[in-house]
Amino acid sequence: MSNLILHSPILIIAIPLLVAFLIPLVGRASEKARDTLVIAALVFVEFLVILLARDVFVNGIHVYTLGAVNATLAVPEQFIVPVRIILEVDSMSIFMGLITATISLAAVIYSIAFMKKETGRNNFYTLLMLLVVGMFGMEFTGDMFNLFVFLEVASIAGASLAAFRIRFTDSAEGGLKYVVLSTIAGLIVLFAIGLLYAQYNALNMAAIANVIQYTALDKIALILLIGAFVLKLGGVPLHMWTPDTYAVAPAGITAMLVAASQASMYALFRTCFTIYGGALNMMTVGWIIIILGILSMFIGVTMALPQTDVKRLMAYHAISQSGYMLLGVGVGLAVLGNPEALNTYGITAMIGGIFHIMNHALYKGLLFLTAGAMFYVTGTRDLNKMGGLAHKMKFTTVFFIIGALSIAGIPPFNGFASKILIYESVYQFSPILSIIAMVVSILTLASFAKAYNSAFMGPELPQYKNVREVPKAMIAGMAVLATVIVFFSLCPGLIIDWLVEPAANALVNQGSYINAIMGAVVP
Amino acid sequence: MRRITIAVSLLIFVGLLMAVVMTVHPFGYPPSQMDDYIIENAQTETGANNVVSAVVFDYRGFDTLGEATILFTAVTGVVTMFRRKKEEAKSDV
Amino acid sequence: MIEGMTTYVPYLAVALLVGIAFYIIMVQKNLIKLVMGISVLASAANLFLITLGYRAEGVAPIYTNAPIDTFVLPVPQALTLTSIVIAVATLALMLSMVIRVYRHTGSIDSEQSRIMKG
Amino acid sequence: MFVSMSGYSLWNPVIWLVVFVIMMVVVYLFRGRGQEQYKRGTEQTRVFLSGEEVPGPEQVNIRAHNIYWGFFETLKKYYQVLVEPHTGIINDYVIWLVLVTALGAVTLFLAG
Amino acid sequence: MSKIVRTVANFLILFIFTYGLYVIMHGHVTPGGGFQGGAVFASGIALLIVAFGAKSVHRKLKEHQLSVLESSGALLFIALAFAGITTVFFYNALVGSSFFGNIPPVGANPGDIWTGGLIPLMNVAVGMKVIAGLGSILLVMSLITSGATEVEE
Repeated sequence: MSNLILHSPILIIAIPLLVAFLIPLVGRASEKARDTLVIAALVFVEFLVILLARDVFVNGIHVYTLGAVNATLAVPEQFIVPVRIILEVDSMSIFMGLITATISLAAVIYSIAFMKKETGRNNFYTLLMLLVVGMFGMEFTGDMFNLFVFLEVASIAGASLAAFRIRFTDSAEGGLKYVVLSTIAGLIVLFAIGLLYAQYNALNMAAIANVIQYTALDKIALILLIGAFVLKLGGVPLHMWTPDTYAVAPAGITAMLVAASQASMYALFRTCFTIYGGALNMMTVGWIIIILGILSMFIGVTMALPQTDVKRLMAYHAISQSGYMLLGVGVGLAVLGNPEALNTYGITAMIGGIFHIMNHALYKGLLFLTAGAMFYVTGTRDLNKMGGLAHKMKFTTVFFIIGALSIAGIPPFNGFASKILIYESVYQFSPILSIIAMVVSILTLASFAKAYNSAFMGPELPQYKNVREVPKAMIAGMAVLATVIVFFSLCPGLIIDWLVEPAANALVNQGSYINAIMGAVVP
Repeated sequence: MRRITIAVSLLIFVGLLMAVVMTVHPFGYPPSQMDDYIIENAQTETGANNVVSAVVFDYRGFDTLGEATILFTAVTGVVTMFRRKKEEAKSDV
Repeated sequence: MIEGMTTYVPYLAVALLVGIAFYIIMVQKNLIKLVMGISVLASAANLFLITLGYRAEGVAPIYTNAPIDTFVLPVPQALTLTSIVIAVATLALMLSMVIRVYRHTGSIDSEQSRIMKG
Repeated sequence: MFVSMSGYSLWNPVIWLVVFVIMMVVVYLFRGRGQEQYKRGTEQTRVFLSGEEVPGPEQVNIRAHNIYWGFFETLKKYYQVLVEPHTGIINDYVIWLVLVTALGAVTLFLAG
Repeated sequence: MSKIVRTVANFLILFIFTYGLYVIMHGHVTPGGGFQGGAVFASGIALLIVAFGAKSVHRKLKEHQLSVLESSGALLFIALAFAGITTVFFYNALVGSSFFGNIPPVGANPGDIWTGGLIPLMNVAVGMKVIAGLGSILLVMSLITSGATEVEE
């Protein structure tokens, strides 16, 4: 057991990778064996993540040095900087890992039934597991170049999956936009990594953060990283690929793309807090992120209101919800300099923003799955053509209502629990931002009222007379997320104390992250 | 308008980049503590004469695994793009 | 200043390549040319990485009959190898998606082949 | 376990649920004091459109683009400005990326 | 292509493949490695496609064969990475052992093929993978651009 915990960071990445390499061989033999293999692998990964989370919350940061004689030997003897690739898992990483594992499990259970009609399912599951690998690698690695590599893995797998249903005319377009922009963002990240390597001759995040001096090169590298990661997480005004890609992707994959964009958001926060957190004046960077967040919130929701394509509508809401996270964490970043402001409201704002990451992944994943269920029975994404689905699809309606109320921040759902933290703490920082956030929440409710009314309400339409409820597996996939949402809604204090607050402290507390690597060094 | 935006943004971007790369270490004289360690210990630790191979497969082997994964992913994606479609799905738009 | 220019010529070349690549990507509506621009950007990144590792009068870091103190840095070469393979993989995927777009819409112009907007 | 403290207030879903249930009970009691002679499936429930025959479900169903018509009519100018940049062309997306990066770099260099 | 090209290709292809395999096998001693050798080998496949046309190559070489080869190469690579899991993932367990385990004398030396521990084996695995990957990319792309509408997975 202790060995399992010791090796769990690499096993979480390597087991889906192994399964992905196995699927082309297994899938030829039997479909059922392949599906069982995928599900079993993801369940085991989920178990490993929970195990690792317990260990991290009890024993602190978990360091795993790849290829060394000893896993905890980050820096070689008689030497001062790490040379090998190091996986460094702290509370924030494992928090994101929990999100990724849960969403992937639900999405796979859903896709088993959803993708029955498609051809080439072996490739589908291979790419899906590779997307999981990319997300986990981005979240667990402590090495800049390794982060870039896994960013590319996630991007390529996500683009291939977004364009998977090639029988539709628009699928290839969405995939092309995603892969082009992701590649450009990845190359920009590579430039930034080169700039950092050129000065400090190090690739490990902790080693760079230990010696960084905030020179002009560092500023350029920081802004390049911010631009690339904001593009990847779909923040206004770099958001325009998001609706195009989310709309064409299969429903389960859209839910996972949301988690992938949040992995990019994790990379952004890791860059700003852990690598550059030592630089004294993060006020400017914090304000840049706050402004991007406000723009994302408002423009995202106002663009979502007139949409008639249900998945484009939800994609614009994904943009506007990521604005809340940027706002909350950006406030924490802006006040990182002065401790009393940080302790009075900054840390609360960060807790709200980070809690909102998990809530958003859950309810937006659930909403995308319900949108996929609507598409499954009606064959269209156009809300103008839908109507009266509630007469036949009881479960889907209930799940949609749960997700919609949660995203709109209606008590007692978890969306409200995280939004109220953001409102009240941001109000102490600057009242106008808080008011904008509340207005955006109201517009979100209006937009989802429109979607619910035009899709589920109204009389039973004749062309949907013989509509049945979606298959059991899809309902199961949605039920997983809905159950977690209800649990989070009932006890937010528990989640905040166990998961969210350690994650926020891990972001703020840069020294512990550095010490976990460089602490053993004897100069 | 579009042209002006392109010109301005590109000028600012490349100008800043050119101004900043002048502050990188002079060409040919890099800082090299990590690489010196690798050059000194590659033979004894990995037994490979080719230090680049030692770095690619031992010190940074995980990157190489990810790189192989990316190639695998791209091949799968390319084959996926051109796989056969169902007949009844042909008409679907 | 002049010798400064000569010492920094490779970096300036990288910056120039980046500018050219972004100009191609921003202006060319032809999707194939856009992909070409992206590969130019990837070449700029590779050139930058391999430039960082050069040591004056250096030789390849291979022990076979070479003095140890003249080795160039090995890590940038490994990074460049990785990024080259990544560039090739993404290039193949992008080109196949462009072919797929052409099959569906009959055009490789990024404005005429566009279906989704707003 | 249930309580989540924010800056100067707290949020407890259990209390909210209790209050919600009490309100529902009160509403149900009021509802019980309504009209007795209401019957389902009789003349009372049929739609009466001044003698015309009631249109079919296609006409009754409200389409999505009809909802919030006045809102969009009022904010027509705002939406013209907002939708115009969403051209859906990849080149424009990259222009936005370079523009934002350049402006951010300038901001960072000016503001320190 | 013309007869001259085919004859020259027939003649050259052996040397190209041999050189690719040599580069793969000697990656830990001389410049090169799995990726470089695989690229050389795949360029030989490209020469075949150019000379004889995609369809005739496709008659001999199917994508699913290549995908099986690629999956097995990837599995071999990750299995070699797992070989050191008793200490640490990616631990080079074979150094000092009797299998590829010689340690060369420190400093300049003529070089010894029987060194490097896991590195030569990883080179072979990556070589298989790159040959199959680039080969199938070339084959699929050339098939599609030469008029085929779809390829079987």
